[in-house]
Amino acid sequence: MIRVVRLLILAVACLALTAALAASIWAIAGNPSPVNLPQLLSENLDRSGVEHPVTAVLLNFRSYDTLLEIGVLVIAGIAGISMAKTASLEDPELRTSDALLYALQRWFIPLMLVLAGYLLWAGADRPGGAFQAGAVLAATGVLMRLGGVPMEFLRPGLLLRLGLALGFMVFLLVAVASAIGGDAFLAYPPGMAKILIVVIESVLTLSIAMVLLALFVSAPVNDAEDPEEGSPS
Amino acid sequence: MTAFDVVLVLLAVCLPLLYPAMAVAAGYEKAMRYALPLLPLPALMLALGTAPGWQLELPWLLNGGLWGMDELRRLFLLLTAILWTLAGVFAVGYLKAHHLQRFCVFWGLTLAGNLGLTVAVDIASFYSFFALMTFAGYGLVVHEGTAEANRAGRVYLAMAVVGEMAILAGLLLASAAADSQMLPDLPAAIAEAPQRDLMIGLLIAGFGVKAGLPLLHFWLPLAHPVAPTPASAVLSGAMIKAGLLGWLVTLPFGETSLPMWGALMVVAGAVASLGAAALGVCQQRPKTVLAYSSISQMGLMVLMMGAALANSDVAQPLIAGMALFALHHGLAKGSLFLSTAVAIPLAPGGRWLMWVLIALPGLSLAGLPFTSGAASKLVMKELLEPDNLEFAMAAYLPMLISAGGIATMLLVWRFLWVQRANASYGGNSAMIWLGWGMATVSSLGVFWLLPQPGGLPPTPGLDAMVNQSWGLLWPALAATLLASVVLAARSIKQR
Amino acid sequence: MTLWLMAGLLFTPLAWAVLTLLTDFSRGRLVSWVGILVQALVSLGLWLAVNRDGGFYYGLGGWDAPLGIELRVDGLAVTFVLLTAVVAGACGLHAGVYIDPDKPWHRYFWPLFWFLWSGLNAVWLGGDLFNLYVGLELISLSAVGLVALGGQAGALRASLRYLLAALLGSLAYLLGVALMYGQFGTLSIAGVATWLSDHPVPAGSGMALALMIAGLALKTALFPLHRWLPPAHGIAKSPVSALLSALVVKASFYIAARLWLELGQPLGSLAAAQLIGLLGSAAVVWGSWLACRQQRLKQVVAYSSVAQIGYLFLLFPLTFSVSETVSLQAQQGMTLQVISHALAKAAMFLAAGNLILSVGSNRIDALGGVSRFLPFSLFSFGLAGVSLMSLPPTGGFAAKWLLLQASLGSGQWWWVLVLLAGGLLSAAYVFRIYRASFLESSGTDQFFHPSRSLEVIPMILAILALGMGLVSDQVLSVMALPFAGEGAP
Amino acid sequence: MTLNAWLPVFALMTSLVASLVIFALPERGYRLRTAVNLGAAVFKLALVAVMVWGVFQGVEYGVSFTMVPGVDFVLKADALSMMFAGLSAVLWFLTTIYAVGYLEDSPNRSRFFGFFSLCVASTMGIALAGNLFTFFLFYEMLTLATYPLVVHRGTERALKAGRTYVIYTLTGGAVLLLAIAWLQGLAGDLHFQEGGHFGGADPAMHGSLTLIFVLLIAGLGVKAAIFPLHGWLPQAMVAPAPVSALLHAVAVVKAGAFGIVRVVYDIYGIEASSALGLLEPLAWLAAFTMLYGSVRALFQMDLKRRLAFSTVSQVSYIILGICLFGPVGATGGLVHLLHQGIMKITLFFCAGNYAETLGIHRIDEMDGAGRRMPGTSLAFTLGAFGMIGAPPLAGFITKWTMGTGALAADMDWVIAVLVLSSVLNAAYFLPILHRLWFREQSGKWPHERYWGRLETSAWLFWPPVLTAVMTVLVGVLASFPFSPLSWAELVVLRAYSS
Amino acid sequence: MTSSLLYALAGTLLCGIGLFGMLWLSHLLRKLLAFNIMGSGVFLVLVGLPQNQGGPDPVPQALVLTGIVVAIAATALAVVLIRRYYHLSGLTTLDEEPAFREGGPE
Repeated sequence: MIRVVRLLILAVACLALTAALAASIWAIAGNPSPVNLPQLLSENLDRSGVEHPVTAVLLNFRSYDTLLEIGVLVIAGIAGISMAKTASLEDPELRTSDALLYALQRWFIPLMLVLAGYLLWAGADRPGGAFQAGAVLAATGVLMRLGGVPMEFLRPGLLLRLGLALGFMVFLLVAVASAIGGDAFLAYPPGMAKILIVVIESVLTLSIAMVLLALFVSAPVNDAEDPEEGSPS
Repeated sequence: MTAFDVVLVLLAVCLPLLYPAMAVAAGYEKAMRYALPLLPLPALMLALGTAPGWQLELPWLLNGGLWGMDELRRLFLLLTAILWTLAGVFAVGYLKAHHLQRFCVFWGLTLAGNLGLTVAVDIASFYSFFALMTFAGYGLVVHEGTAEANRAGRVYLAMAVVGEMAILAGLLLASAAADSQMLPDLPAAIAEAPQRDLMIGLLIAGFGVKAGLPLLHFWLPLAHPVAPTPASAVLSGAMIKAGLLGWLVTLPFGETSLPMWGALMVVAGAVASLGAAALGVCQQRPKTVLAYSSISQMGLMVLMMGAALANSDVAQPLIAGMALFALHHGLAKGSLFLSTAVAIPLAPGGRWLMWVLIALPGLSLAGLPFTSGAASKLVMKELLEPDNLEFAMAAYLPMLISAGGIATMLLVWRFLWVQRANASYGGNSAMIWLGWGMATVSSLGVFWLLPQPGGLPPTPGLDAMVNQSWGLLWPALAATLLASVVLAARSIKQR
Repeated sequence: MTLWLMAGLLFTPLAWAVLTLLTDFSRGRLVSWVGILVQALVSLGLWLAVNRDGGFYYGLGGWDAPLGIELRVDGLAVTFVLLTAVVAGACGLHAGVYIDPDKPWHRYFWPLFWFLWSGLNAVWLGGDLFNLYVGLELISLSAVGLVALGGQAGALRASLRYLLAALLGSLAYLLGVALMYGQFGTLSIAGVATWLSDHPVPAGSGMALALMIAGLALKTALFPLHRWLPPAHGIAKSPVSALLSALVVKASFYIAARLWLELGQPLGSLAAAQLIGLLGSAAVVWGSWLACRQQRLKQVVAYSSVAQIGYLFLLFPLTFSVSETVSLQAQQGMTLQVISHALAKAAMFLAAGNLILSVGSNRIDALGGVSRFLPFSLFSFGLAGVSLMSLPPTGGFAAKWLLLQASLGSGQWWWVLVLLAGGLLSAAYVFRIYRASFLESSGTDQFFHPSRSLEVIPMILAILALGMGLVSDQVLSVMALPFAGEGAP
Repeated sequence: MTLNAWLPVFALMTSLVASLVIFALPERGYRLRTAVNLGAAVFKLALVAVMVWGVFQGVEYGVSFTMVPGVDFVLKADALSMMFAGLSAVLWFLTTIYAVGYLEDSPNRSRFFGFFSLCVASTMGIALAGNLFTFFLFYEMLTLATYPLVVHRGTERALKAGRTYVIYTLTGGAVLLLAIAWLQGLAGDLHFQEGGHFGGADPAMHGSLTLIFVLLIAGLGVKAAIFPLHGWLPQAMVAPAPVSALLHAVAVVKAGAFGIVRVVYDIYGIEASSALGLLEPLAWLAAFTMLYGSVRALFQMDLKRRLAFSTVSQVSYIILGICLFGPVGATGGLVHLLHQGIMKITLFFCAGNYAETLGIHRIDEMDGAGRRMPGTSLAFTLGAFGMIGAPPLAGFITKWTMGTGALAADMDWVIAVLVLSSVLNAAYFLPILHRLWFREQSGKWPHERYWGRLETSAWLFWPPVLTAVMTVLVGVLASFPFSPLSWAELVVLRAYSS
Repeated sequence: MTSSLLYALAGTLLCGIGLFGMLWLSHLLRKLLAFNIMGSGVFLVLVGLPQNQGGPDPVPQALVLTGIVVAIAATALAVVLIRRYYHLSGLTTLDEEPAFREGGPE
């Protein structure tokens, strides 16, 4: 009974919130926007080093967001692997014996790798980019893992951590390089924007894939007890 | 004042005040005992050796101290010093070793208070010494430590505290009205203050506790008997007079006539003198009888005080009269109290002599001719002539005096009667003999040598005593007759 | 020079995050200590620079708002940056000794720690609505990672709860950002504020502010959205708890406060302001009450955070439609409260950690007789408690004083009652712990003295919290006109 | 700034630094700790003496800086501050000596003496505070510093008392804070100033001012133990005797009373307080407290509890004195600030001596103790008589001056209260004295210890004796220059002439 | 009413559903899914609303891309936590305490 009442209250509240939200969206949609950002953007696009505006925003105009976003991703990865006691890689149960999957693996993996490369390259002038490419790459890794391909680098070792951090590291170095020269943090040296963006995109693709993959494999299997502070150990 | 006088004044007060310090270190019991009679000696020298009228300023003391001595104070100082000396001598012989030091400490403190209040002219030190005497006196009262003594002490203390507070309030009011910290400024200010009656009431009641005013006297018959005998003597002889002195220096005598207060005091005095006698004759113990006698005698003084309050023009001689009476009564009562602890010699001759000597101060109280009592009684009678006075009670005064005389005599007989029953027999130590003897001598003889208060009618000479002997004697005879009748009746009844 | 300082400020934590990721705990500790030193120096330098030259806008990547992301480097921001350097630095130093280096998963502490720090800096300096969102997520996820570190069931439960709350809060905030962008076409707070200052308020934008503040309130654990906080703060390792309570919750509050101060007057309403104040008051009372009823030391401290955060939200009613003076007082009070609570709470958690280490239990009862050994940590705990009770001369007191003045000055006397009652209630739980430590009867004589370096750090923080009240005028003068920026684009 | 300006700071820092040093010393460093303690106490005594002389000559000592926007931290030494500072410096010295002896061989001494010094530092701060804000700062610091002392024994009872203490005082502090903040909002930062600030206050402000006054008194009244805010005081008796002595005579209750003095004289101004009609009700309250405390004291059989209720009663004398409009009454109130301190500390020292030497805690165990411990008992007697107001001791001077002041202020009823209170004081003190001196010892002492030649440890013996001597001297030599009475007159003269 | 606005309104609806799910459902994975639904709603609003008036606006698209990465990171982390929590305590919700005490919150 109480549950029903609570359900009703919650539902009504959510509905009301939705309605209010919709109402304000309706109201906002009717108001003219005081700043025309797209126009400003297109005016500055040629200075950004890439043709595609979204990529330009992501990796030049608002590259700080992206830098931190990669940071978030790395954090998630770190937090994930901090919990993984990956003795499970050799767990035979994980290894599939499904023939279909096996076939898929053989056919798809190369294809997906190519696709990832293409997405990365396309990012410069049409939808695509590091994240999309990284996601496909990670999916490839998942497929391989499900197929039982041993990926030694996924053990929480230096290699894995290096892989996690690589994209971020390169991005950061580029960001600070210009600052050392007296420019703003994250500013690209004139004329080098394009090439730097490509480099960053490439390593980011790797790292993004690494993070996602690492998170996928760091699901816990065994338990290790760590006495909490204060409780008698 | 010479430097010597200043030293003497300070010594008179500070010697007994500092004497208790000897108790801090152990081993001085004996010295303390023998020092007892020496303590009041500087004060005695001060009273006898310096002319009244000196003043000593002590500006750093309390609210600004001023000590001095006038005629009245000299008389009281004299009485106090003599009595304490005699009692001190007696005490040397009387005291047991038990809690000796404690007794000596309180003795010294009480003495210091008693002497100090006599010479104090500023309010604060007067009140300080008064309080010192009161509270230290408790130590003397409860010294024996018996249940009875403790009970007496409790009553004493409770009433003393109430009295102190009444005095404090009265002095505060008076001091504020006078805007002065000096006692001599008070009477005039009180006389004119709007809260005159309140102040007078408070002061009369406050000092009345010490002086044994009716209804404020309860502690007195309890405390005096239980104290060690020398202490009883000073309690009844000297300390009780401190209350009187308090009245004399604070109340507006001579400033304005207060017939209402005068009448009230006369009634109080009458009740005290007669009522105390009525109660006193029923007592079984000599010291209790003596205590009631003290109340009764104080009642007579209160009669005079009432007259003085009511008649400002005759206040001065009346004050002198009271002082004289106080001196007489103090010495006589001191002697009587001491005699209660003197063992009667076994030899028949000595025994008779002894009884006579014990009886004489008593008879002096009753106004037997040729005693100090007769002198003061005659003065009193003369001062209280109804012709001199103008207030409602004036006409009754002679009658009251006579009744008081009868009452006094009755009490003396009663005292002798119960003393005979209670007296111990045997030898006494030399100091006891000496103390008692000197007391009796002072009462009977030395009195005449002492300086008399000024402003009195001429002291009656021998001829006056002879002329008025009937007047002096008949109350005593009447009382004796009454006592004989009662005795006879009792013996018949017993048979 | 200033530009280098800015670059250093942004770069150092991120770089050290990467560096420490590549080492194990012990080596990471050394590396981190160097980093802490660098970061502290940079923060101090920046603070001095702003102190001398005044605040400025810093366009990242060379792009100004609204196209790019601008950082707002003003007195308040750099003060908080410096505060972060002090508190996080202290926690880092403490953690280096406190945390067991032999557990392999503890190596991940350092990268998370540094990411957290960078997120905090991003939030203090951020002037872009969306960038703040990313900064918040950086903080939330690293905080969750730190809480969950080691991955025991209890910690996981707490961190999951924390994570879900944080995510929900972030989404609410993001939704508000979406509306804001839809309305104003820009993400720069200063831009929006400037536009609003000479235009009428467009319909519907109040919802945006409400959503953002609601989301941030959830992340700040404002009553009644506080339930996630005590478990998370209570169960984490003490240095982590210290970081979380001292700084992390402040980040979301800081954004809310800045939004309110810039946009609250046009977009907010009296009712909303009062409601938030009311919730803050409820937090003060309820949080303190619950703190009084906890049996575990760190839970007490955690619930105390809920209560102390409540004070901060009094900023909302006290800056809405009031005179300039009152508003300034309220802002100064809020700032001081943030600073002193950060210092005091960090000191408290670190000291609590030491005490737990000393007596081998986290129950309050176990503290019986501890004061006999006169451990530094108890003293630090006590001093920090004084600040929490807002007794003079601590910073907490100065903050409360200013808030009191603001309440009285604005005629909103009802907050006075909250402030006073809050002080008393906090005394109740602080004294409960003192009391336990003075109890002699239990007679436990087993007492482990933690190393001096562990004890000194909370002491320093506590003394800073204590001294904050004495120098509060100087501190506040650095951020004179806290939120006034010139040359807003 | 010249050295003069820093003297108050030095006076404050002396005990503060001493406290920190003591905390840092190891528990076993008995000699060093004692040396630090006594050294600091002597040094402070000297500093205060210099300042007293300076203030007497009319020198201004002071230092101030802005602490929170709008409020200054002000330390300054005026005649009134020196009164309290002098008291605390002198009594700190004695109490330190006493405490060293009292806590011999007991645990946690380092903690104790650290907080002890901290407590004195706070008291010094209260004395030297130059405005309400600074006053409040040290007022709260005092609360915190005394808590560890109250619960020092760590027993359940002590902790319970500590809790009561904290609840009372912190609540009082909160109320005080409210009042100060309100006043600040109304009139700005108010420095203590002879003659006050509200001489010609706007009638529109009267309502607020009255309310603030009530709040101020309520806040300060907790520490001053005005009825009905006195509940903590008797409970706090479980603390060790030096602490009780300090709480009752110097630090805590005095801080409250001193605060009320400051509020009435230096914030509101006596004229304004009187004009607002604030003094009369306060006087009634104080009078009631005086009687109430005494009546309660009558029924206590625990010695220290009886003394505690006596304090409740005695502190209200100070407040009553302040409420008597006019210089004389004020002098009476102020002088009691010192007198009560000296007398009450004597009594507590003695109570501590009985407890420590003979194991006596209850009054009915005291029979005959005067013979075993004459020095202590004598000191106790003098203190008790002083409390009763028996002349020529300190208490009498107070009572006399206050009585005169009451009459000058046309508040004659005060006389009745004074008299009644004295009677009650006598009623609860005299029986104790009787037991001490005139009863025979009954049975063995509960827990007797021997120290050889003296009746008790020399550390314990001399402080009460000295304070008892002081009780006598400040009474007997009341008109001497620099006596409490003369100093109080100086303070009042300056307050009324401005 | 443009199609963009429709997206935005649809996003609103998703937000509502997601919010309800997050608050009502107790199974952790469901909560997480609800979070993702709500996130999608927010992204829809973010993209749809500004494009209502002008043409396509690349800025919100970039923001959404960033947002998605963040959301994925969070989701992935949450999944790891949930899995491990389930592994250790056998619980799929936060409503009940873990059976064995490990010093969890009171």
